Amino acid sequence: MTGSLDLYRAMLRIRLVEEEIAARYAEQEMRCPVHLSIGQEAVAAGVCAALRRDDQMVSTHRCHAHYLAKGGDLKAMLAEIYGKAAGCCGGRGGSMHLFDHDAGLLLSLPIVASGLPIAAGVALSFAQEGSARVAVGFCGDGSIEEGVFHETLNLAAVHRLPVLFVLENNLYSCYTGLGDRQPARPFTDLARGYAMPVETADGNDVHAVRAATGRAVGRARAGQGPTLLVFDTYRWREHCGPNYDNDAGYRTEAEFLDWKARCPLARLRAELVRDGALDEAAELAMLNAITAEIEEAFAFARAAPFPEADTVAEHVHA
Amino acid sequence: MTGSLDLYRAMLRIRLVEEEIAARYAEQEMRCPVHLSIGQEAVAAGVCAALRRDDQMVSTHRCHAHYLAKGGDLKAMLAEIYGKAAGCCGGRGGSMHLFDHDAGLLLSLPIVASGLPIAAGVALSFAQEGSARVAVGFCGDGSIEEGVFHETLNLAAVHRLPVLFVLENNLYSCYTGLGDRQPARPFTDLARGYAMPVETADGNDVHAVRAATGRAVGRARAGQGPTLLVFDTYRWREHCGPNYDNDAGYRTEAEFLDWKARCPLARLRAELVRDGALDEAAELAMLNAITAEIEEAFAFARAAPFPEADTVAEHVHA
Amino acid sequence: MPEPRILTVAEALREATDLCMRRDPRVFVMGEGVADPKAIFGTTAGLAAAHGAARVMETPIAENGFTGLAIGAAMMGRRPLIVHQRVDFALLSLEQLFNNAAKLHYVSNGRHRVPLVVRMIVGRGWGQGPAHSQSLETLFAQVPGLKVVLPATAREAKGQLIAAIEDDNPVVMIEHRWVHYATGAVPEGHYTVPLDGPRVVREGGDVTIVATSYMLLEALRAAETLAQAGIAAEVIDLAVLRPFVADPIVESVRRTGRLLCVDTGFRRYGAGAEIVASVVEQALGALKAPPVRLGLPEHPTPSSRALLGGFYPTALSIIDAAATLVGAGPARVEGPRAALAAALATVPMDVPHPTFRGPF
Amino acid sequence: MPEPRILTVAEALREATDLCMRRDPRVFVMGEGVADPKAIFGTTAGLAAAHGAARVMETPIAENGFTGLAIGAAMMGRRPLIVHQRVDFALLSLEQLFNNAAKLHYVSNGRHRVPLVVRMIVGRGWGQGPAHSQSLETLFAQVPGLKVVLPATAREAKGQLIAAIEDDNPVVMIEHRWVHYATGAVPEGHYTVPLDGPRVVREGGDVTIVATSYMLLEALRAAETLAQAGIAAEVIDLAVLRPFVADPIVESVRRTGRLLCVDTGFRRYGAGAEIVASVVEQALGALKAPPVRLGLPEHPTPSSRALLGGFYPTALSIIDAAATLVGAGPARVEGPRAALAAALATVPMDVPHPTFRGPF
Ligand SMILES: Cc1ncc(C[n+]2csc(CCOP(=O)(O)OP(=O)(O)O)c2C)c(N)n1
Ligand SMILES: Cc1ncc(C[n+]2csc(CCOP(=O)(O)OP(=O)(O)O)c2C)c(N)n1
Ligand SMILES: [Mg+2]
Ligand SMILES: [Mg+2]
Repeated sequence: MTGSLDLYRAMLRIRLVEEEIAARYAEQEMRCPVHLSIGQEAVAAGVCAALRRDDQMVSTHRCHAHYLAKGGDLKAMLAEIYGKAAGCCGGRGGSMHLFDHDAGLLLSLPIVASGLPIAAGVALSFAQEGSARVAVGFCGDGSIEEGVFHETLNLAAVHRLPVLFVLENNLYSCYTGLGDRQPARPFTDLARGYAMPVETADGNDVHAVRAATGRAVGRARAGQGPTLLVFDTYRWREHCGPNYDNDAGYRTEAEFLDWKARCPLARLRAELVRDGALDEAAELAMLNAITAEIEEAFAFARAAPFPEADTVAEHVHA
Repeated sequence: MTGSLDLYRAMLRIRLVEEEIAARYAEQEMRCPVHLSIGQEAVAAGVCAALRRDDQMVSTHRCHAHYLAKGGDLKAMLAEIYGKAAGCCGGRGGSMHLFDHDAGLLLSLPIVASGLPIAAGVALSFAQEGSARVAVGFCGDGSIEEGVFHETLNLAAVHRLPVLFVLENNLYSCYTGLGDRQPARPFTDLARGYAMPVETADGNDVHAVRAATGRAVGRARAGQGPTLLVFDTYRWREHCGPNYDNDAGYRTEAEFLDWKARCPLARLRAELVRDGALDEAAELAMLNAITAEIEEAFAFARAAPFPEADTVAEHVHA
Repeated sequence: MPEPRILTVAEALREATDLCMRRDPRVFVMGEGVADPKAIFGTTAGLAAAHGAARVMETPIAENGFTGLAIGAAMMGRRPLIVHQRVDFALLSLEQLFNNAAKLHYVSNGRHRVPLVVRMIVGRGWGQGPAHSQSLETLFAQVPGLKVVLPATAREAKGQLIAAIEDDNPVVMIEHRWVHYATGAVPEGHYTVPLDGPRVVREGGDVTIVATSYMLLEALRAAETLAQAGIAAEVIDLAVLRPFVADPIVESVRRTGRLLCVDTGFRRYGAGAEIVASVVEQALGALKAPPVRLGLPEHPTPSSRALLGGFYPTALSIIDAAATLVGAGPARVEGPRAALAAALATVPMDVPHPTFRGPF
Repeated sequence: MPEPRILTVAEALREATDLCMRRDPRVFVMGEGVADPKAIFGTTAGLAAAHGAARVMETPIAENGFTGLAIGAAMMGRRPLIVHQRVDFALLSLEQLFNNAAKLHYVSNGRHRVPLVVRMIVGRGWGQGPAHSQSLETLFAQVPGLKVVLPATAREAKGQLIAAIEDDNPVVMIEHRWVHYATGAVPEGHYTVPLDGPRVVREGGDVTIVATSYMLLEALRAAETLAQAGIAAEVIDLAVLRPFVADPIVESVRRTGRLLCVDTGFRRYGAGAEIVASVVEQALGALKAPPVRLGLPEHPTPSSRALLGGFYPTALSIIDAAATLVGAGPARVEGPRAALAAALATVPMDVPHPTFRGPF
């Protein structure tokens, strides 16, 4: 059972990896789109803390945090973003296709909501095998506008599949706010159309996220079917790329600062310090360990060889 | 304002047209699939009684009743089913493509739920033109399983379009019952996901259908946006074709008899007789008038010429 | 030796599915109506009773959703077979099929596999109309990562479906509704017909006729009549549109010098275009006359039979095209052609003709 | 006479849209991001400010839904222009596009009209990957009732989009992302470039090169270099894949005797196949050598630039194919080819090359 310190380490690791990607992106060696998760770390860490390694998740274009929180290999992730042969996709997918099947991040897909029925299908395979594993499908607030989100919830509900749909609401789809895309109503009402249990929590409170996920996982393992989980959070940087874009005109600096003040890491850190679970020395040690790992991983990814050009036509068919 | 007698006439006309199609289908002169509406007449008659002629409806594969109730031309309908040049589609569409734009039945489509976003688009055109007309999209209980149903409700809700979504729940999609396709929950819960007003009524009670539709039309004309209407009813005959199929194994004779006992026509007739609005003579006159019209229309459709073979490549492009 | 077992293609497909489900517990069937009384034109008849509802899953009307569901299950090692009652409905599932099923093995550098079979049926006849009659085989055939097969005869249909279910790749099987009626001798038990390219069905030296699906049956009927007129047509069943293999066709055209392609779908941008282009690239010099393509014209399918007279290629139009191609005057084919025309005229054109049901 | 006005294709498309919106109040724009700060790669920049949110409608992420919405509005006489930021996303809307938009005029016997424009963009470069880079033009081109146009140069792009918006039929415009950067002289004001077939862009007697979209720019660059080597290439912009018109191509091949097709999408089942088939049907005798087709190979688009070296046809591969086709030894093109190769090598291959931006 993951302790608060482990949760903090997981979130800090995600934050530092993403910030290093942002810092190095201008070098133009990571030549693919990157959708950073900075600000949304608590959802990834909290959800994964409630899962077993052999549970399988399907993620989206914004998959870095999910991949890392589930235990995905950091070197394989960075090598992929650098387009190298050692990348998890051998350089064929880039940042939006991260996966580490062994760690339980089965798949990430760049098409909005496209991974949701696949997550339900993974759950179907668990049900058919009589295993107690659960599947998780991540989606953003934009994903629920795609018809396939609804087809999937209905399919999962009618077949009582062991799958969790994790709705990460960060208020925007690219540069368009919720109000321009959906009527105002609680997201929890979406679940009623499928007679599906729903859990909702502050997406920046990792404990709340873990607890809500734990309840859903319990139901799924007990054969009680799917759950919709709704977590409100916020993307700090631009939709795609390393920069801040509060000046772009679609959202305000004030809104950003308001959410930044509710930083999921700062929140847990304060608690750890208050409880004496984290002192300066321990924090420094943690920071150094993570930084060392990240530096080593970047060094590996940058030095790693590119795939051989003549392998490009391989693996079209199994 | 349509009176009860007119409502009864409208339903009786639909019933008799459908029964005549069923009776003559074995002649193999109507060489296209037919999805009869016998048993569901009250929804069509009640909805259309609350509409103006210039309101526009989009229907489904089961479109006969909607077409007739909205005032579609009977001869053009039968000629279409007979594959004749005088058909509303010139013989190009058959029974699933009925339309009569002037009467306000803009379109029928054979693909489940495919007409719903089109109905919303018609409403969008009304909104853009600042007209007070409303659009209606019909759908069955199977249609709500298609993602586009949900995409459309969300689009209509966020843009507050003057459109009614009429959900005709007859418990089955072809030969598959609701329980095999959806979790148990009130259909009205579907509307909550879109913060959309919902009206529900006994689909075999034409007054209730009309009243519910009237409320929704009122909101739409007043610029208050879309409504989901849910009407429970029952298809008496086989999904596609002229016969009864209670012996096919997917539903019971008892269930059918139970619904037959709640025949929407018998119900209104009893009321009319009780209120002295319909005596034997009047009923006989009504019956004769409708029968005469139907016989004339069938005679017309049977005698009408087929389209010229060499016109087949016309109208690919406008 | 025992009487050969004559089955329809529909029965052969049912038998293939049942056999694979018995051999491999990972195989399951999913779709709208797979367990209903009509059982997908009989092709899934009895499977729910034999294998249970969990392995013959009715689905909601959600083509895109259940396609994704099948992909997820397949990635985890299950072997789903999904069915669409019309190709027209499958259009709703192309995002899953093209972006995911077709690409996951490639983008995962070979780690993921999607052993998925997607059956879809081409409607024809009885006033089907424009949105219940599309074939669209080159739409699927152009996507790398998919395999695309169009069965035409019973023995092959069974073997091709078994091969598809046992294949580790996503396989799209496009079945023409009228092919379901075709009969032929079908071996008992397990065998496969590999999904590896065209197959010479009838040998001849005068003209090479390449056809798929129902048009193969029309072509075979035409070849018989042509033979009576002394014209020897070699008939090739393209069968597998992806992976595309031209060699047997090129080789045949090198001998005949004449190529006639008959598409089940549209002529424009059809499989015939790829066949002609591939042949001229490799055997331009062998062509004694310009290749000819038949296929559907450039408009939707009207419902009324009065408008369909010239819509579908027929044995007669194939005969005429082949005769012209070999430079035979109308006189030469006139007799046998007239006899065939008379036989065909006995049945309305919007139902399948008994003499096209084989046995093949 | 005044300096010609040089615009990018993106600016030309923006100008065309703005102009049509000013001329016709029924025209409106709808899609994901049409009113956001990125404004569909600038092609809708400023339109929301100029015409209001009601005419430049942001939509939910619901490609199938808003396509149906546009069809309904178009049937009622409005003139919607919808945009997909990638062709890959448009796959979700094919049921609406193929079954409804393309067929409603036909099935209503000419009574319904669907004056709809669907813009979609082909991604390339910067590691786009397999599901953000598909072109799939023949997927759309095979459906009767649609018109399909692929702009390549600025003047034509503006005129083609105006023609599309004023057309009473559904028109699919497939825009290559790198074509957006191409510049050219663009007339002020209203004019149309009819959607009626290919256009000879450069005259030459040795070989006919037919290309579309970004490949036209590569072909033109190749033709320049070929000219330096004394090889006169006639370059034809296919531009409109549906309705398909072969005549100018056939006519050109009658003169050159040699045909080279360069597809922006897949080579297999690509537009080149239809072109080659149509040419041999009409002008087999004129061919001095087997036609050659270039296009994308039969695998998905990998993300890493290390794997993309041979994926896309380039001016260099076009030069090599053309030289071989006209029987010119490597020696003859060597010099100019080397110079071009050197120029190209100065820029990474996953970003568009400045010398391919025109002005054309
Ligand atoms: C089907 C489809 N449509 C559009 C896009 C373009 N797109 C990429 S990410 C994105 C935003 C999705 O928003 P959300 O689901 O809220 O995820 P977030 O980016 O906020 O994490 C869009 C529209 C896409 N990838 N797929
Ligand atoms: C996209 C699509 N999938 C499947 C079908 C086949 N189909 C025709 S009618 C029908 C049943 C629809 O049920 P419902 O919406 O309840 O309408 P009802 O027939 O009961 O009136 C189905 C599945 C279709 N026409 N379109
Ligand atoms: Mg979001
Ligand atoms: Mg129903």
